[in-house]
Amino acid sequence: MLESYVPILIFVLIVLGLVGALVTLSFVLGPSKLYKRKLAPYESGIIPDTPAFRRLSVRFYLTAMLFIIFDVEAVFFYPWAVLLRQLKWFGLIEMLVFIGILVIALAHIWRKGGLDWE
Amino acid sequence: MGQNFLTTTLGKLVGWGRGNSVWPAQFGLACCAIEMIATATAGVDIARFGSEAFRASPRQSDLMIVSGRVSQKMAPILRTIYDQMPEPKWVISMGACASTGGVFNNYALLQGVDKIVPVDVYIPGCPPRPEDLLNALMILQERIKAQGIMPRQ
Amino acid sequence: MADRSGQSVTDTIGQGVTINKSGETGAFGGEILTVNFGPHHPSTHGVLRLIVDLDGEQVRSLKPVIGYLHTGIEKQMEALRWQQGVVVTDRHDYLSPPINNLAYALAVERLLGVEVPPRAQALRVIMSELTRLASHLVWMGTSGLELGAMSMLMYCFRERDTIMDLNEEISGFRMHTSYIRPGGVFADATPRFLEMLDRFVNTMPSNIDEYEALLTNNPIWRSRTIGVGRLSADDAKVLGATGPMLRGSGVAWDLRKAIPYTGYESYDFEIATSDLCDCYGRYLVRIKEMRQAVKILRQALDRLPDGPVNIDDRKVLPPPREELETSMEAVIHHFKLFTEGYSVPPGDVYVAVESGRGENGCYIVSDGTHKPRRVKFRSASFVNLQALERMALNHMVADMIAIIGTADAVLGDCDR
Amino acid sequence: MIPETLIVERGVSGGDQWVTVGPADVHDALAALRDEGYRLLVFLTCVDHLVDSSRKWPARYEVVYQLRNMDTLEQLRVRAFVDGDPPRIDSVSDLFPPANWDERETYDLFGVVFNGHPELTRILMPDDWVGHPLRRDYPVGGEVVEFSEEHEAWQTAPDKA
Repeated sequence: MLESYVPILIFVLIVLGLVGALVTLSFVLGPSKLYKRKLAPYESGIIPDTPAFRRLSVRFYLTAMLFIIFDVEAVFFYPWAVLLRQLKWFGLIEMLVFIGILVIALAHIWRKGGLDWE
Repeated sequence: MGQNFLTTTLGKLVGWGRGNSVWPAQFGLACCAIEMIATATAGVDIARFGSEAFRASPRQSDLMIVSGRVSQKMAPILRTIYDQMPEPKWVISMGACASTGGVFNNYALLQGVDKIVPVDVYIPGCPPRPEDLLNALMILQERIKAQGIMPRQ
Repeated sequence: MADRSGQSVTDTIGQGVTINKSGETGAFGGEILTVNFGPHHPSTHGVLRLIVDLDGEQVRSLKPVIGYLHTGIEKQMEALRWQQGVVVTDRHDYLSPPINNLAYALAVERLLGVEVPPRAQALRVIMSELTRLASHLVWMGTSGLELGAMSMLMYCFRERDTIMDLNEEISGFRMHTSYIRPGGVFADATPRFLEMLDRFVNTMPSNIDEYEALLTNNPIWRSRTIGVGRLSADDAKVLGATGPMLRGSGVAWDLRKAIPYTGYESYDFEIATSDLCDCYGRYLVRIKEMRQAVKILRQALDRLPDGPVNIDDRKVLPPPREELETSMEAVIHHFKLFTEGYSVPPGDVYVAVESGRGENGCYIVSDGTHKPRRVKFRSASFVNLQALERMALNHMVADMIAIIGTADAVLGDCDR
Repeated sequence: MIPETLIVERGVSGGDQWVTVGPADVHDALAALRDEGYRLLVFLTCVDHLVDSSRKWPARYEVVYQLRNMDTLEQLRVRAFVDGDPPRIDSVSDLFPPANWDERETYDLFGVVFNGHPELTRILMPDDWVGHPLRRDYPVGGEVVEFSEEHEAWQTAPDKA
């Protein structure tokens, strides 16, 4: 049963090997002199004196959350799309119900004004 | 470090890798910057030498082309940018103004950028032709390949 | 979307525009973040530094800091003789060198009271229009690149290289031609130059159509520039903006028509204006200006008068080489010119010329010695940059990039 | 035009009309000119007449305002002769917004103090720069160039006379 997974195993090994080699080689061969001026934050050549972290307004957080919700929803389409033939009508109806729920949520957010920027 | 297998062939490999992918930091100051942009366009293509990616931030670049005249107000900023570039890094001083203050021998200009940063290749001309910049890049690539893993003298 | 129009100027002349200071709470609860849009930045068209107070994404206040390319050109010219100063005038507005030479040459000629022959005037018009085209091409290439139109750089710099070849053919130098000198021009146009110029003028309109095809109806370009950086007509006048910044707000003011110089009154061309008052309007103005420049080049090429290209005043210009073997006066003139130089009668004069950015002028004060007492370059970018804050108010940070691009400030010209 | 009382001298030079005005009433003269139609201040600068034998100069520093009437295309140059260790003159940045930076540059390079300017700081030179470079007694600087006898005379400082 496990044989069908061997190609994936080889693929993962090659990836890990390559990435590992690149990282360690560049770490070993690359000279690295760390000193204060090099580690100072880069702000177009000026060493900044104003603090970089400021409280941001809540809109950014709201937009981020909306994105995550609808992005995760999109992830569920992939397995469904692959198996559409086998699932026949049942899969279609199930997915329509799933989309319907999210469309209601989207309409609610739209009406409450969560999408426009001001 | 003696000249054993590690430093020669590996040095050649590392030198070949570094030499052919020198990423310049976008340090356009004055007229030479326009010729530097002209070098990056299709007419005289710098992409053939692997240096097409003009990085905006010094963190991702290993070559600083000082193209233009460095005023006294800009000198500390140029030094900061040079400091913030990771090793191994090289400097090409493009044009007479960057190399020696050029036409302007007065109070306002730094008479030569090698007063504040170690320079590898100087390019004469005001502004030098795009082909001169490519020539300087080729000279620099030879030097990088010869340098291999050794720290820069 | 945020109100895209900058604050009108007439009600707040003189007062600072800063609304919020760093650290205060912004309009939507977040704090104001002071960001350094510093000298080393890919999209500031040179070493311009902007201290920007940001409320989230919106610009609350913007303070340009210049001087990072100050080259002391005006002090340098006080230490150089009259004919040596030409070399330095090339380098302060490095996108339109012949136009700077023209301002200096016209000022010195007006002080000397000489007039250059008509062929030299036509060659001066040809070189000015060529460099205006090159300057707009560099602007369009880099501004397109900043707003995402990467291919604009390749298209525009292809034509710019043709112009550089033309420059090299006539003056031996690609960018800083030092071609226009007090008393005439460097050398006569060679037949090969005229033929190359003819080919260039025939192909250029189709190239401009290519640029328009790429940008003018490009939805991304339009959404990034329409309504961005609004500068109303009376704001532009009050702020003293000149060039495409002024003509983009509908004011038909072009120095070549208003105060003609070097024979511009004998060419017919329209003033390129657009009353959209925003970045898109200024883009259209520059495209029209390029078409008018090609029209002028065509007329100048067809009606190029023949005759000498320099005034024959031996006090100002050296005699031709072959005369040095025969006539003693030529040797004396040659010796005096290249040891002490000529002196200009005392007085002061201001000559304004229309460069790609606006009004570039040269104010010269002469005290009768062989070195100028004071040379002041009126720089268009220096004044246009002051309008940046008015245009960028309440805009998004990304729009500020388009606004810096549309000001087309060349920092060498601004800092001198 | 400007009320006659303010005008000290009048003339034509290099094709432009010019008018000399006392340093105290520059602001009123320019206000009168602006209302009359000279809306564009083309530029504002200073000329240092140290050891200048070409003419009898009333004072060392000459602040020059070039004005232009956009409708009638007339240009007028207003001069004001100022003296004093930091020469002082009234600021016109409230009449002409472009004068803001011009005055900062003139202060930066010549040391002319403009009273009433919102933010008179250096604009071109580094903030900690000492001295005002465009004054005639400020050496051109730069490095000594060997074998160029010109270099001693490179300074535009007055001769040792």
